[in-house]
Amino acid sequence: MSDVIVIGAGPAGLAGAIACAEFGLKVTVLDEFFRPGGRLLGQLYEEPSGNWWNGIKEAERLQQKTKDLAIDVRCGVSVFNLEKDELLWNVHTNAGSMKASYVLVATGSAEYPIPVPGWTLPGVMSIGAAQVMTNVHRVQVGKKGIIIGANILAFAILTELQLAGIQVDRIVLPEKSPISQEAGEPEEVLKSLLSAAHLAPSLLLRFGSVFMKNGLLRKIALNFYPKGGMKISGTPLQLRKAAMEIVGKKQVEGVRVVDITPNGATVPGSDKIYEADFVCIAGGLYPLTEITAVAGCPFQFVPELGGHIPVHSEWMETPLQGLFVAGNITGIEGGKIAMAQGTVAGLAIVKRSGKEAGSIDRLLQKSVDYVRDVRQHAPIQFNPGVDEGRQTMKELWVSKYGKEGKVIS
Amino acid sequence: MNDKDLLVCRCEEISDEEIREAIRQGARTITGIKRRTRAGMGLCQGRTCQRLVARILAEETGMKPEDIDPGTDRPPVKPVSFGVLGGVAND
Amino acid sequence: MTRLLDHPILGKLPERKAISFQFDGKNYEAYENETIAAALLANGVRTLRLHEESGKPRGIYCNIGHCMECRVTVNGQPNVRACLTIVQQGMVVESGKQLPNAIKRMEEG
Amino acid sequence: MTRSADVVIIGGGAIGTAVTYYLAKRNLKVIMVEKGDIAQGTSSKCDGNVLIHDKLPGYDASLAKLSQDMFPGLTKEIDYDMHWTRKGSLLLIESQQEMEVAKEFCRKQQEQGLPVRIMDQYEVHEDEPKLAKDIIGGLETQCDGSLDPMALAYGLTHGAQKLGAEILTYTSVTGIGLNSDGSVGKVITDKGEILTKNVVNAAGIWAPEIGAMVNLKIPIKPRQGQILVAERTFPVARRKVVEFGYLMAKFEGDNYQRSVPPEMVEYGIAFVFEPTHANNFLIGSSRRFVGMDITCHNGVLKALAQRAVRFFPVMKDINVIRSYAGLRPYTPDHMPIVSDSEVPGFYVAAGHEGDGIGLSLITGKLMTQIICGEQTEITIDPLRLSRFADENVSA
Repeated sequence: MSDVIVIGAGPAGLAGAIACAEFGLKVTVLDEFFRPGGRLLGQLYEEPSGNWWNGIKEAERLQQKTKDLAIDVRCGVSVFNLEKDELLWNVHTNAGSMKASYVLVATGSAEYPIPVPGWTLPGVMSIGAAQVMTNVHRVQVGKKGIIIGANILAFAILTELQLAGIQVDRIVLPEKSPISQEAGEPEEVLKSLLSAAHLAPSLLLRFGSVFMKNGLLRKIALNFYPKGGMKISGTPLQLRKAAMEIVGKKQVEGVRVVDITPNGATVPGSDKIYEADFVCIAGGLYPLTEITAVAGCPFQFVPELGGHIPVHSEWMETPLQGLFVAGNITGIEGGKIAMAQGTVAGLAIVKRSGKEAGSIDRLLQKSVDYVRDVRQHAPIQFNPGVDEGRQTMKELWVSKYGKEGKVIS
Repeated sequence: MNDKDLLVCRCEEISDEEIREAIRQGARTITGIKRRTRAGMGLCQGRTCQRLVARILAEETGMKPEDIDPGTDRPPVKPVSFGVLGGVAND
Repeated sequence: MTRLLDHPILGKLPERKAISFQFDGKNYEAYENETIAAALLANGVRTLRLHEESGKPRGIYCNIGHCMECRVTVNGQPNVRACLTIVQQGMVVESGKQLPNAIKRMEEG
Repeated sequence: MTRSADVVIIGGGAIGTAVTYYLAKRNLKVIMVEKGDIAQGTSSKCDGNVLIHDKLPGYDASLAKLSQDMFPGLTKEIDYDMHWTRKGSLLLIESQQEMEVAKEFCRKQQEQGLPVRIMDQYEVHEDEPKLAKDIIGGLETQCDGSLDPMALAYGLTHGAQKLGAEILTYTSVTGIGLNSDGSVGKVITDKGEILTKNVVNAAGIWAPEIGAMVNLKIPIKPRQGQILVAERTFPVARRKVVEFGYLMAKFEGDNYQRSVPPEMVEYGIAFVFEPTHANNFLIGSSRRFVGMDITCHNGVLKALAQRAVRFFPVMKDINVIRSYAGLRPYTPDHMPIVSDSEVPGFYVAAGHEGDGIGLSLITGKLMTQIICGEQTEITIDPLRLSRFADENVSA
């Protein structure tokens, strides 16, 4: 029987497993995908420093470490229930049930869809699906595609599609609605793109991202924003166009697009159909928390971290004895931060297991500080309010469970 | 439900209009909408549509996002066969 | 759709053994360690099932096992996720079919 | 905001909405108060059985048949689709010993004019081809049916509203005011008071809490049941299918033990299969006293799945996509309470254990007749709350 079961073999899960195994704990890692690495497997972008962040290499490095430490990484395993009996956590999977004193849930995130009429047609996929098909499976997702939704993830993956020689005809916004919310308002989109200025070098540098911080100037800029859009390494970003419908009989054949005003209102009679054989919907990410929910973990609504998330301390510990969380399940951030959080969770498990009395407190505190450090220098910020969100969760924890984190059940 | 409708729940093919109708009939939670329309009862158990339903509910009722209690997650969080769940898969 | 054998950053794909499998009665070529969804897409097949109730065509959506849209029948075992399942030599895959709705007909009848 | 009504009904489940609907049909001014959403309690955590096959011959079966025969017309009457189907039900017989008891059970029900018959091994497999081969027979009840339990409550609410009933959801009852003579004077809620002479306590497992407001002891205990939800799939069986063995264990008490693994007895597992209009099916049932806990316990889910595969091996490859747990309002003698009480104007309609959906309509009708002082369609002596008064019943 293992001491620790890690659910999710992404950056957070693998880092957590490695931290535990380095202190001699017996660890099993479970993941549904057929290869470990999680969202790392699709990541490939150029950092401000000019070198490339290659997620696949990163995943291979972590995987090698798990081999060196004899960590049992099992892929193709789906966890369907997590329940505690008197002492041990019971993890129920499609490959049988297993028990352990400690469980680290690192199931990451899922993508927000933005429904568009016709979006159930084959050929319509989330932008993450196109990323995985391109970088992991090395299969072209189509000849000519259109991306609906302009956000950081969309730009990062756009570059990856272009690198793979896949033509992305244009990026347009979704139609403004209670579902798409800010994603359908050109001004809001432009404001959110400011934190990705370095990622879309050609376009926004010409606008001068500092210059655009002022709301009024943004409005003026949008009024003069060319209908044909500004090119991002060849693909026009059309902030004044919205996708009304995805057309096609048996699969995607095109997208009906209309002009929109700076605040997202559609201009009647301005619709055109642009040909495409695939469509990517980029709605952003939200934490995938279902396993901690069935385990009975208390939740808290923190909008900056992605909504309802499991309550946890800076040591990545939840109020349930032996249950830990790390990575995008605690709030949407980049892969490096997920790894740093995984290490904190691993060291916190080592501390709770009483394995390494001496140096563990110092190492644990260092790893917590490291998370903050990585966050400061993160090239991508998925949500501008993430620091505030982390602070809210920390204060909630201290107020409810005290600094050390007394555990309730 | 014609093709021009906007499908919010892909698994059960439930449109945003059917969701608004459920709210007009008194649903105030994601579970209340699910029970009236089946949105969220499919194989993905709301992983795709639940947060979209929450946004429609907030807009229709003026409720603040933090006041909308999310749907309830229940095992199995991923589909599992009767054979595996019952431990009779292999014989 | 073609396979991306070379990539400016990710480099050349390592040599992989070709294998064959069946989808809805036709033979297709795949490579070792490819998922059913990827192999079918490489052969230009996007539709993996028909919606059980409406019969409308469906294909992959999330491609990482969350949305359940890509479910197919593999060697008689129904509702296997094509985006997570690796193709094996001689695998028999069938697309998901529209189902007759006995209860509803009973109500209409 | 003070309101007034001829009758206030507390509870918006299948029972509460049925009582509200039938009272509204008598164009009485009725107000239904529900602390959450319609059908938020047990009525959304059950299956939709409307059965007589599990009722002891005699009063039980007659009450159930009266209620069952009200369903066919209801859909048209309230113009709301509740997915009612009446294809009969099948009790599965596993052993010769069970067959003997089933034959006797069937004879008594036939004497009472109920459309039941014994099926031999050939007939039962022809009726349901996917059944496990070793099933030796069945007891068919041609008049049994089922529907969507939530749609029943929504439909009855819709019907009642059309007849002028006022529905107050998300409104909690905090007290009941009595007049100086001890009779009901008003219902106090967190959204204001409602003056009324008549209150119907249809609060299900919360009925004891409401009863305590007029210091009445209502011996209802929550008895948990868990249900598995299958995915949309090919038809496994065309109608309600239940194991007979469980009923025997229930009626025969200790001198009959099914030959089943211990957890089946510990969790009170009884195979219940119900196809739904959504082209999937529900698998029940379990019985445990765990207080108000409605979380799903993996051990129970496993036992339910095991029992299902035992009767329909083809389910081995079908997926479970959901489970849920509900709390049946259980009374010591397995009979519901449909009755007045020592407190004038305070009525009780609760305690239906597993039959709340099936007995909802007759409960609505009987409660209307009681309140209107009319002769009830069937004697309600076995349903009186006072039956618990003499023994010192611990709730």
